[in-house]
Amino acid sequence: MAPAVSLREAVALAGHFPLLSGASLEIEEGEVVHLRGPNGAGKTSLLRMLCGLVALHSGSAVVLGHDLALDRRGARRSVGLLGHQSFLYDELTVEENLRYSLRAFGVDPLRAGVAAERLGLGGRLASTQVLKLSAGQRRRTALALLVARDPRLWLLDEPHAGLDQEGRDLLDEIVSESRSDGRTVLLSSHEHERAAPLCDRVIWLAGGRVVKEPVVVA
Amino acid sequence: MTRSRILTTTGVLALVGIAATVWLGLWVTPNAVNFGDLVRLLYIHPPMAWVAFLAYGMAFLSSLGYLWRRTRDPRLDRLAGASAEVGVVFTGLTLITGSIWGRPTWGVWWTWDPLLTTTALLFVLYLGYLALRRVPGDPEVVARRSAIAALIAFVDVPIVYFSVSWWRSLHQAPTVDLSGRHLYVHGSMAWTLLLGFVSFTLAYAWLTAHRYRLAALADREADEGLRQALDERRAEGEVLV
Amino acid sequence: MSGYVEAGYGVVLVSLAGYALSVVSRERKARRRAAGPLLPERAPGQQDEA
Amino acid sequence: MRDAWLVAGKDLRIEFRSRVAVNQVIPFAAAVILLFGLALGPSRQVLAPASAGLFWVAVLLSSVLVTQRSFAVEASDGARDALRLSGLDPAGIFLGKALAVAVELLALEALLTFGVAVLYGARLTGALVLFAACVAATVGLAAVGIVYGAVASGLRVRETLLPLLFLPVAAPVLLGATKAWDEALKGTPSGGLGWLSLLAVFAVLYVAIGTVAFGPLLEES
Repeated sequence: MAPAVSLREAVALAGHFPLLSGASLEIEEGEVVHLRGPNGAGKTSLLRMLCGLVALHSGSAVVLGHDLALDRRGARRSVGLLGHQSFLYDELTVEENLRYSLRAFGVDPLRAGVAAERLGLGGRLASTQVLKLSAGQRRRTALALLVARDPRLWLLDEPHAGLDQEGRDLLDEIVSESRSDGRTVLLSSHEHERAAPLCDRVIWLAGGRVVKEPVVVA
Repeated sequence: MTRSRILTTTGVLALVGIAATVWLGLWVTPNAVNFGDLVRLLYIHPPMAWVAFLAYGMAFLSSLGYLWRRTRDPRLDRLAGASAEVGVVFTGLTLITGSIWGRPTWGVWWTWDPLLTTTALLFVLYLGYLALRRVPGDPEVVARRSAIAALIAFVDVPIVYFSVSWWRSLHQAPTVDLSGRHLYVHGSMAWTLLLGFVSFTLAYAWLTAHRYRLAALADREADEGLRQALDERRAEGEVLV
Repeated sequence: MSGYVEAGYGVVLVSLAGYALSVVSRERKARRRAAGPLLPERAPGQQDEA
Repeated sequence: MRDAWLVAGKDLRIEFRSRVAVNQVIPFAAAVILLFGLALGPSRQVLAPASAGLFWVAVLLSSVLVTQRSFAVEASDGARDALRLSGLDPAGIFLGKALAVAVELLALEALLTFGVAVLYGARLTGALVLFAACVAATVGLAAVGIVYGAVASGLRVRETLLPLLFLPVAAPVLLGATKAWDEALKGTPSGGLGWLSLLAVFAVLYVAIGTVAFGPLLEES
């Protein structure tokens, strides 16, 4: 079976700064991978490139059969990102946001209600405008969208950040579930203890590329 | 270095041609009936306008080529930028010489003549285009959005011209009346005009080529910087391995 | 002559010459940068060499 | 096309909720109309004949604001990211956003028309031509605005760059719409038909360009 993600010497730029400096990796479908590395190692950039937000400058990158140099839109439709920004519309309610995005992806908007309920956003919160939500609740909304969409590849960028204890447990539960559903998950996190039990293996990043497990230098 | 030689030859020819145009235009050709010595502006003003339109046409074509995936090439983007910049210079000169023509002829520095008005709008349009090009960003992204802007701007040109000339034809301003002042271009005048067109076109080619080279050098420099940045970035990982 | 004509020719020639000079000098500067070392590691006294 | 309705519906709903158009753009347009009155008035002999032109300049300036707003609602600094991640067809996004902007501008124009009638003493004759000119001109403005809005979005200089790019291109719209209105207000609406067709050509052309160009603009591939 073709790997879910396959990068060869991938370079991505922000202006003239190399975000990725030649990253090579391969992730099989159904794997749950923990991305580790120091700040500025390129974890976020890698995730943003995989969902087609950062352009591939050189090298090759294939995501779920879509070559990122040619067909970023195809990749985007089967990939879900939980990033630092939640891309919600402030003026719309939680439910309207979910329904809009689901319809945009061609998913039955009725799944919004169940997902919101699951993330603790049911009842009164569902009809609250996003601008009145707390940061954690926004994050839950973004996560609810991912749950409802159930994409083939999940990209989670520091998913635990900003969530309360209950939310973190819920997140872990959701990740384990999608793992058993055979979804591929890339999860970047500094909280190793939290992430380790969820993941099959660890990929280390440093200086914008994949490195072997680092030995901490004194 | 034959390409360099062609370029140098072009430059020399342009220089000689312009010098000859000036000499013929200012001293050799006769004054025209009805126009007096103002007719001498004829040898530079229309060539300026022609070069401006030529330059924008060039920018348009290369932008189109850049947008089409199969001919996408950073060289086309560079050419579009270079040509548009030279075009803006010539547009400015078209406006100034037109204005200088207008003052003694019509008694005003500016008249809402269709060509003049279109040219003025072109001037602002392409100033915007150049401003957009100067906004820093990922080279490919910059090139793409510039190409789209060039496309939009160029499509606007005939619409502007058409609407302005229609607008003018409905408002016959009495101060501007060219009817009855037929200008007969003949003999030395025709040759000088032709020479003007040719030599300013050569000057356009020379300027654009050099502007293009400048852009290519800047791009190469950026690439060099990128390679260095890439090495540095990769080295960041080295420490940890 | 009226002065208008001379003004027109003058503006055109001066502007074109100015623009051409600026492009060529910038090009030359860029070329020198490209030829020279990228890092400022010049020995003192070496910079006078043209 | 389904995507277009979705995007337009979303944009209009946001606009309806936030009331930026009502609270800011309409007052802005009203201020422009008033200032023109101060600059050229108070003689109605001057203002009434100029009202078509002043009206359309006010619309043009307001459309810059509406366009900027249209991209500001897309997750503030990540407008292009949000649109790209949305999974929507780029042509659909373009048509939807342009449609939303056009609807907002038409509402604004309806209000401004009354303003012009009251403040400048313009007599509203030839209503059909007035209306048709509004529709055609607005579609053209919205199309150009959305393309340039996307070009400028995400740039740190977008607030200053957008008007510079947008206004010169929109010059034929200003001219055509003003002339069509002039004819209608003078009581000779048939004289405006030619200008109407000019506006229609402009609108069709730029809607077509936007539909095609929006993909490369967003996708960057």
